[in-house]
Amino acid sequence: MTATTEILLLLLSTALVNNVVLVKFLGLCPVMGVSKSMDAALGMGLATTFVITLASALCWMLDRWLLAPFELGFLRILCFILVIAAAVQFVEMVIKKTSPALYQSLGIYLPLITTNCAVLGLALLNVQQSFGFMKSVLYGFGSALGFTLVLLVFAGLRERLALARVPAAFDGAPSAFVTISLLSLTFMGFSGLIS
Amino acid sequence: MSPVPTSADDGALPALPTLAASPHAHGGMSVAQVMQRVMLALAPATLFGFWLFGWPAINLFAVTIGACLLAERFCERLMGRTSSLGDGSALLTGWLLALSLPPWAPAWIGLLGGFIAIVVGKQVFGGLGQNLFNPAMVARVALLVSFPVVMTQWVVPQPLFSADAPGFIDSLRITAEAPAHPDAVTSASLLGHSKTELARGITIPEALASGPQTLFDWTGLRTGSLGETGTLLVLAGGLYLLASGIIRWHIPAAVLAGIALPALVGHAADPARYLSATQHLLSGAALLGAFFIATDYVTSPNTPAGQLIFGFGIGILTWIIRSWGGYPEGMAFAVLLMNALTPVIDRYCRPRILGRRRDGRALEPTPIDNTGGA
Amino acid sequence: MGFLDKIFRPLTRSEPWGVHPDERKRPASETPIRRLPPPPLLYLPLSQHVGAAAEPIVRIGQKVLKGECVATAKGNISAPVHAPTSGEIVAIGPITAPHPSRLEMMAITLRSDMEDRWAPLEGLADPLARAPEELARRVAEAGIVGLGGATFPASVKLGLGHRSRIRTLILNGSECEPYLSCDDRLMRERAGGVIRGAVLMRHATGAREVRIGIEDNKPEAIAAMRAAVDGHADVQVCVVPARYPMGSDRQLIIELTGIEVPAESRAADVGVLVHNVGTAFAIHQAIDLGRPLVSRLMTLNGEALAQPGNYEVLVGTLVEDLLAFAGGVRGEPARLVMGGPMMGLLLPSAKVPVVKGCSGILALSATEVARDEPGPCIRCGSCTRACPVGLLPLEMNARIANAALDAAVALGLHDCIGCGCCAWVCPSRIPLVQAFNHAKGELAAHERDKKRTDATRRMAEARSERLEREAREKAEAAARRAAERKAQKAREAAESAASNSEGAPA
Amino acid sequence: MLVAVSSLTVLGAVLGVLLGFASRRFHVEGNPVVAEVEALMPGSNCGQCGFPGCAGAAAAIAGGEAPATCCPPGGKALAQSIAARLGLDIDLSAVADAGPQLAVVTEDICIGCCRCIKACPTDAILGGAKQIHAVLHEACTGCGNCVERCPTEAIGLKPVPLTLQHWVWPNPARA
Repeated sequence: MTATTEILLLLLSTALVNNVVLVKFLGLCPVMGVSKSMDAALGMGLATTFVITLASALCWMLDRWLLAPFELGFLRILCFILVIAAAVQFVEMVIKKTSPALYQSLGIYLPLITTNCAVLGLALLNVQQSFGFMKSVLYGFGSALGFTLVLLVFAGLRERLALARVPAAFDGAPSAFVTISLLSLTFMGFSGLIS
Repeated sequence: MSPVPTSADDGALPALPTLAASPHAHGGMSVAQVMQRVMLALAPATLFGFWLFGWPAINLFAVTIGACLLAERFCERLMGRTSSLGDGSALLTGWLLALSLPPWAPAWIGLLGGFIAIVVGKQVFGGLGQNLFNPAMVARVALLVSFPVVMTQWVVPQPLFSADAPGFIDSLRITAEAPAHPDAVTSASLLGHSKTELARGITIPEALASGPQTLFDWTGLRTGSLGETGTLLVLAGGLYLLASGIIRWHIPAAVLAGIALPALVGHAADPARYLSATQHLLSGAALLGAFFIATDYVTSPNTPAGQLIFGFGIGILTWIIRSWGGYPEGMAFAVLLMNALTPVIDRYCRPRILGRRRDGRALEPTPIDNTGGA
Repeated sequence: MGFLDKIFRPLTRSEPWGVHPDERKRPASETPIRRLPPPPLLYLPLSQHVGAAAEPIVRIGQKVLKGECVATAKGNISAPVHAPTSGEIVAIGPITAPHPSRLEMMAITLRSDMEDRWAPLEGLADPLARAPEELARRVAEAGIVGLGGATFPASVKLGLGHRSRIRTLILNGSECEPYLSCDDRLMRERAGGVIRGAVLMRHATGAREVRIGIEDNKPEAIAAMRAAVDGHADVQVCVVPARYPMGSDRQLIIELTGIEVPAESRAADVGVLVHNVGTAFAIHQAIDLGRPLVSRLMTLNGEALAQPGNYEVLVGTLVEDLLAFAGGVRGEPARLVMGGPMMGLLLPSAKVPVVKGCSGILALSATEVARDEPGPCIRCGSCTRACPVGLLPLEMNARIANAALDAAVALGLHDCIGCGCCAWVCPSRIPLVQAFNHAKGELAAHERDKKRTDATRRMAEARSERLEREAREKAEAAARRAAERKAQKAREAAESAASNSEGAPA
Repeated sequence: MLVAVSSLTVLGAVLGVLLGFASRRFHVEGNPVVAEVEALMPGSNCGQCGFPGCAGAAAAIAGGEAPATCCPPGGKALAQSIAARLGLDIDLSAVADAGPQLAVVTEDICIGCCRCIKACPTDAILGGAKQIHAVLHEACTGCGNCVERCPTEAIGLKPVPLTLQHWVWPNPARA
């Protein structure tokens, strides 16, 4: 198997087959929170993609070159959170400067990327599976792509849902939950695709 | 009385007409008519399925549709809405779901499926026109994921009035799922058979040679779901829909192309591993899906470009799931996946507005050529 | 997306726009034009055109002759109103408007003396030798507005020829609305006058060529116009396919010249001007005979009408009188419509006058209206296919239903021409046009509010500035007075000190 | 232990320096939202919201201290546009919106005291002492400040009359 197919398969597997949101059920908070408009969802997805990819790389280096040699495994979560928080702060400043409207629409969810369990989860999974550097970054990037895809698709569905005459009992969050569960159901079609 | 007619005189006039904007005429098409034509197009393939699989199939069909109608009325009553059974949409949903079920599936599958399709797939979102996913496919996928064994038990065709076909009374027992479901009559479908054999290390040509006769037959005498086997009749129904303007060619053509193109390439590259394009197109729910399921108005894009992308996506995904995925048939999953993408496709495939460029900015005025002189 | 465009453009562009509604032009189109005698009372609204309302120049009790001006244009975009027959002015005041809102509008009421005497009128001799401005002035004085229904003052449009160079003058004889056939009859019976009007307009605008677009469902009109056009090399009769809305100017311009008028621009910006054939005939009458616009052709049609046909009607005639002359209505018509069935306005009653822009009165029976209760949108996309402008009516409607008007604007609401194709095809019978009218009206109201807000802000600022200035002036004045008092005191003190030192106590 | 402490310290210090640098590089002046909201406000500084003028109200709304519905003259339309700008969900049913209104002087009762003239934020009332006052329709915002000041109740608000040009099609009933 060539390197290209391997990379492709890894991306496909992380983005679709083992989708971080719909299969692993990580990072549900922003998926429910920032999926009211496609523009905000795309912005959130890209910001999270950036943070996840950066955090995957930084955390790998941190773990390999600092925590592992000095046997500081017990500090892993603490250090990872620190790195992630710094990356998020950085992204927040950039977005505030470059796109105030997006900053406004992301609201509290932007700093909350810090506590997005998908970010920390992926960094920890990378360490657990003892991937190499490139594979770690790809794993993070692919998962983040999957996250962005689901966020965008879900936002599209919710935009349509907002225009639908949903019965009062299901208006708002309930119908969104039904939608994402159906979305999760459809992603089961990818199961067994890449073993 | 003053000679001037003012609104003060209105008392003397007949009742004012209810306020209505133009147009004051209508083309005459109605939702019920659309649904009726689709049902008309489905009828031949359905009747063929009835004949091929006998009374149990007819029972299942009736139960599924009944469940859908009941669920629809129940939900509407709960919401205090007026009945919309007259528009035929719930009937059509039940019909399509029944056609996609194993023909001898027990009644509870039809009941549960009808309930899922209408309640979870449609009424939760607000009823007709509001659903995000194709209700029949939601139900089929939910059933497939939950009851994989029942949902992949294909019965060998036993046409009505043939010697071994169960009579009406026997059929009730089969539908009620009394345990006497003789093993001898079940078989695999082409897609399922090739998948299991491949997993055992047997190549496709060998698997086809060793498999039962009923795996593949273009006249429709094969195993499969209730309504999908009569491929030619499905095709005829689809062409009728095209001709009557109910659907347009974009989605069916793109779906079929999306299946056929990768199948051609795959089969040419490795015939031992991949089925041919003909086998892909004529087996499973390819034609039924392309003409009747993917073309569902509510859950497919509105613009020609969007419909082409949508259809092609369904085709490709179907082929991918069939060839590499964990399930033998991928049409239902593919339809749902592309349903989910429909709002995104719609958003990025808007038609060009007259006088504007595709990005929405006004066109540059063309310079006036007045050089000729009058 | 450029790459995708290239692939899909040929596929998507081949999609035909518009619809083919049931024409129902016969038998009205086969009956010759009949002239309606002057009714006893005529009501002349002051605002029968786009722009500012006209200003009455007559008194109550004043006697006027047919063709005499009773209200003059006010402002640049406006049109005067003339007496359609001879008689006496009996009232100037509000009447029920021929408009679905049931609101009132100002009108002059004229009692006919049944003599129908023309005022002394004089045509313009040898108009083709005159300056284009003079022709435009004559057209303005004659109160001619776009007779296709847009009612934009014709002279203003003629004047555009000088500001932006006009290459092609298009005469719109397509008459794509079902039921209507007055343009058809006009072209059949008075083709010479229409062509004469076209030649005059060509001169007035400086256009190089005239193209007359007629739908292929009017073979007699095409033949008559072709016969009349003989001898005018630069006037050409073009046959266009019958399809609604072919008569919309943007669509007709594409069909006849291949030019796509950019959004937010006028046809004149690309060197094209579109006028209705009826307008051309009225211009011929105004220039060659000096007759102002006091009557027009209109079609009376609909199943509820006893004698459908085409009539020459004085502007200001009550619809009631008109219907009575045409044999009355059978039973109770489900709707009275002014204009065609696709874009016409619902009339609140038959006691409203016809106006210059009225191309027909339809008395529709319940079966013709075929009104059903609206159902939910099933996203079938029929409206998208029918839309001649390439909009997504279903998406705009969904947003308007949820009060997201800005989102509807982003989808192109302002490009909507209100032709009604979408609502005509909708299987769910959703009143799409009304939704768009509502949204457009709301947005216009917002726009007005915003202008008002800006004006308010300016006034509030001016006031606070004024208050500040007044306070400052007051403070300055106070300071000045204080200083003066101080000086005074000082002076007094000095004086008293001086007097003290000067004079010894007594 | 020392390693742990020092590595964390170093890590924190490095990230801190990085963020400090970034905060300089990507510094944003003020809050542009306030200016945008202020542009939406009626601008008459009538003070019915309880804030000192429209600028004060805009700052309070943008800062989340006041609801988007706090401006009575702006009514529903303003609340909607502010909510759309700030991405808020608001309950419009709470907004009393009588539609646009104008102040009207009942000439029989007016005593020409000039109190209303002083109260008008847009100088929309004309007239001198002991003379009957009149309202300039173009300038009146219908804020109602004058109504309270009038000692004889000669000033009242009435809705702006509906004309053909201002008539709007009602939103059609849908299923």
